[in-house]
Amino acid sequence: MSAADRPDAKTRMLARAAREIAPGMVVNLGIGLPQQVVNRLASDFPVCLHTENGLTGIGPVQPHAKADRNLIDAGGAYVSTIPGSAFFDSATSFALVRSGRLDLTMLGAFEVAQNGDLANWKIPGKFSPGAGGGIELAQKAARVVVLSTHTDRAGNPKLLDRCTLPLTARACVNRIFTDLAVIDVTPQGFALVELADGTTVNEVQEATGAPLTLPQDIPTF
Amino acid sequence: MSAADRPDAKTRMLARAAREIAPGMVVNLGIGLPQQVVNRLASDFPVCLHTENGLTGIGPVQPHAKADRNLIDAGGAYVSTIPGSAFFDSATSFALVRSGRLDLTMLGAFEVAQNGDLANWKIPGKFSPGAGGGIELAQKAARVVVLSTHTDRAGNPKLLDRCTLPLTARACVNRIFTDLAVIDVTPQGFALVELADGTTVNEVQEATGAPLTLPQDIPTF
Amino acid sequence: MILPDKTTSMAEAIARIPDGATIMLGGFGVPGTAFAMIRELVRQGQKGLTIIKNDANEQGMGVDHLLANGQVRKLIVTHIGLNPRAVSMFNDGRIEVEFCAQGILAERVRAGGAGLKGILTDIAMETEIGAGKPRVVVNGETVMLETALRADVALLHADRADPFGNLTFTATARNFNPLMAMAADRVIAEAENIVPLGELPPDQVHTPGPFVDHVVPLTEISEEYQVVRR
Amino acid sequence: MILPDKTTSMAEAIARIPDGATIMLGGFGVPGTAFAMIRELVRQGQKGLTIIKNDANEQGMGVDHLLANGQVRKLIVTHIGLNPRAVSMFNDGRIEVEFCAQGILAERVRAGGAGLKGILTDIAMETEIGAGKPRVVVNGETVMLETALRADVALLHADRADPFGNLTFTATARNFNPLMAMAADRVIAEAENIVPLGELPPDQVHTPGPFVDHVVPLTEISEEYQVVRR
Repeated sequence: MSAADRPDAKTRMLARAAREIAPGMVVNLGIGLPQQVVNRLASDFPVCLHTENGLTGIGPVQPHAKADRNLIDAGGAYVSTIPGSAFFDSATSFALVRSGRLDLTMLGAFEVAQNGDLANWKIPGKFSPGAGGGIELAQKAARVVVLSTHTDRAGNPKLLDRCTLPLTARACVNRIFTDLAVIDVTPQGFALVELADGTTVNEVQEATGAPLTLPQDIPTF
Repeated sequence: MSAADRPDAKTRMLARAAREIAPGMVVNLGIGLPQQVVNRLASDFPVCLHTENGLTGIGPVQPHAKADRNLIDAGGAYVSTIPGSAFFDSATSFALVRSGRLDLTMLGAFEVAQNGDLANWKIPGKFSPGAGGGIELAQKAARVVVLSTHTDRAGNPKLLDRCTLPLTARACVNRIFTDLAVIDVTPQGFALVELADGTTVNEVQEATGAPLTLPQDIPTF
Repeated sequence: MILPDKTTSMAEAIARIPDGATIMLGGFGVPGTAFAMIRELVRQGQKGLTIIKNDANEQGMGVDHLLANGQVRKLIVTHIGLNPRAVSMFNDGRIEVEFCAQGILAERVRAGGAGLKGILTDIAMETEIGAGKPRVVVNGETVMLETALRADVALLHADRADPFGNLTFTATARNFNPLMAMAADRVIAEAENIVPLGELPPDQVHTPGPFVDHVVPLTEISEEYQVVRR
Repeated sequence: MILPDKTTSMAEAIARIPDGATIMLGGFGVPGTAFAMIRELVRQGQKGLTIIKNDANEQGMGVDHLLANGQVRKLIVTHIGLNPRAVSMFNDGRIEVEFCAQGILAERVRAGGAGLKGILTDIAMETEIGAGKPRVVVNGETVMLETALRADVALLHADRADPFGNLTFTATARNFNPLMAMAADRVIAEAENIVPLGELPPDQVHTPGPFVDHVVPLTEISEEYQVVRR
C-alpha cells in the first residue's frame, strides 16, 4: 500500500485498539475516541458493550429518523438493542462496574503518568463539569486502556512523569493507544509496545514526558 | 346475643384488631395470629398487604389444588395476587420497611415490656431459630401492634415490667391486642384501652406483670 | 382487598413542594427526566431548591429552566458539562454544586431509599471528591464513608403507571428513577400511559406502588421528550 | 456484535466448586431454591461449605440434604426454624450458624454485589445480633457497620434464561436470587426455561447477563419444586 492509500494514524489507532477486545468480554467504551472503536468490530464478534446509563448489549447508532427518544448511550448517541440486551437502573449499572464484571474500559485522557495515574475530568479554572461515571470505570474495570492523541493541541506531552491535573484514579491505566504508539504501563514505567507505521522511536520518545523502555522487536500498526 | 352465641374471645380479638387497619394503609401481618386478621377485612377494603419475601398486594390464600408453587407469603401459605400486585427482591422488600413506607405491622410476642420493648424471637436454650424479618418489622414500621394471648400456656403474664428474653427491638410496640384487653404502651406505661366483653379490670390487672393506667370509660369488644 | 387510587393533578401534586425543598429528579440526559413537572415547578416558582440529579440537562431543557428562573440554590450531580449556564452559575458562585461519582450518587440515593445511614466504598478516595470525607476501617482496609441521601420530594418520569403507583420505565429512561422512588418523603410520578389496575404484570413492575404517593397523568408529550438533534 | 453462549451442563458447572467454598443460595422457602443444583452438589460431595441463604429449607429438602451429608461447616441465615436438623446440628455445635436480620442479609449481599465494602444501619443494634459489631458515627448518630458479603459461587434458580445469562424470576421465587447474582465470583443459574437470545424483553430482565457465568438448563422439575402439603 502506498503512503497515500494508507489510512491515517488515527484510523489505524482505532483499528489497533479494536484488537484489544477479546471475544466474550464485557466492555465500556468512553465518550469520544473510544466510542469510535465500536465501528471497527465485526458484526458477528462476540462482545457485550455496556453503557453506564443502563444497558448491556449496545447495538448500532441509529440515524435521526429511526432514533428511540428513550434509548441513548452515556454520550447521548441514539443507540439500539441487539438480541440479548438488558436495561437496568443506575445502581445496577455501576454494581456491574465495581464488582468486577467489566473486563475492559477504553477512556480518553488529559494526562497519564508513568505509574498509571489518570487525569481526564478536570482542568482547574478552565473545565470542571464533574467526572460522571469516569472515576468508577477507571478505578474498577479489570483492564483500563487509554485512547488519546500522543500530545495536546499545543504539542505538549500527555504521557508524563507524573500528572499535574486532578486525578481520576491512581495507578489504573494498563495500556495507552496513541496516533504514534502503543505503550504499556509497567512497574518500570512506560514501555513501548508498538510503533505507528512511519514513526520512529526517537519521535515517540521526544513526544513523551517520561522515559520509554524499548522491546527487542518493535512491531508497527 | 346470648353468651353461648357470642364469638369466643380470640375471634373477637381478631375482629377488633382488624379495625386497627385504616383505609389506604400498607400493612405487614406477621406469622401466626396476625395473619388470621386478613380474613376479617372486607373484599372491597382499600389496603395493601405486604409480605417480606417480595410481594405487595397479597390476595386470598389458595386451596392446595389451586396453589402456585412459586407464590407464598413469609409464613409459607400459598397466597395469590390482586389487581395491582407487584413482586420484588428481598432488598427492595426491606427497603420498603426501613424507609418508612410500612404504615402498620402486627406481630406475635413472647413478652412485651411496659416501655414497648418486644421479645418474640428467641428463648435461650430452648428456641433459637433466628429472627427472620421480625427485627426490621418491629423496629421500622410506623406503627407496631402485638396480637397475643394475654398469658403464656402456664398462665404467666406476657406483658411485663421489663422483658426477660432477648429483645427483638426496643420501645417499638404501640398497642397490644389480647384475648382479655386492648392495651396501649404510653410514656406512663401500659394503659388499658378496651376490655374483652365479660372480663373485669381486676382480671386483666392480675394477668399483667406491670401496673395498668385506667381510662374514664372502658369500652368492650 | 383493593388498592387505593393515587391519581393527582399535576398542579396539585407540585403545589405540595415548599420553598427550600430538596428534590430528587430522575433522568440521565433526556430519557427519564420529568420535564412536564419541572415546567410546573417553574410556573409555581418555588425558590431555594436543592436538586439531586445525574446532570443539569442541556441549555433550554429541564433543570435549565429552574436555573434560568433563579429557583436553584444547590445541585448534587455527577456531571454538568452539557449545560453552560450551570457551569457559569457554579463558577460565579450563584449556585452551590456538589459532585459525586455517578455510581456512588446512585448508591447514596438507594441507601437513603433502603433506610440505611450510609455506605462504605473505596471509590474516589484518592481524588478531590474524596478529600475530607470520613475514613472507616473495614476488615483492616481503610475505606470512605458516603452518607445516604434522602429528599423531601422525588419527581419521576414513568412510561406506564397504574392508579396505585406501580411504575414501569422504558429503555435507558429507567436510570435513577426507581432509586429515587424509594428515597423521598413524597414521591410524584408523571406517566406517559396510565393503565388500569392489574394491567402491569406483577413480575414486570419496576417500582412497587407503596413507594409512590401521587400518580400524575401526562396529557401530552412535550417537545423536550423528543429526539434531540445534535 | 453478538452475545456469547454460556450454556453449561449441570455436572460441569457444579464441578467448578471446590471443597471449602462459600456458596450463596437463592430462595425463600421452596420458591427460588436451586434444588437441582443442590442435589448435584450432594452427588459430587464437596465438603466444608459455608452456605449463605435466607433459610435452611425444611427437613428432606434443599439445604437439608447438604446438612445430612455432612457437607456444611457454616450457615449464614436469617431463620432455620423449619429445619429441625439444622437447629439440632447448631445446638450440638456440629455446624456454625451466623444469624442476620433478613433485610440486612439482603443488603450485605447486595453491597458485596455492588462492590461496596459495607453498609451502615441502625437495625438490630440493640439486640444480640448487633452485640460486638463496630459502631460508626454518621452525622452525629451512632450506627452499626455491617460488612459486605461475597461468595465464591452463587447458585440461582430462574424461571427463564437466555444463553447469555439474562434471567427472569417468577413471583416470590425472586427473593435473594438477583442480589446473589451480583455477589459471587462464579454465578451459576439453573433455569426452568431456556429461551433464545432476544426473547426476553430488555425492559423485563431481572438479572442482566454479564453477571452470570453459567446457564444450566433443567431437564425436569423435581418433586421438591412442587406445592408442599402442610
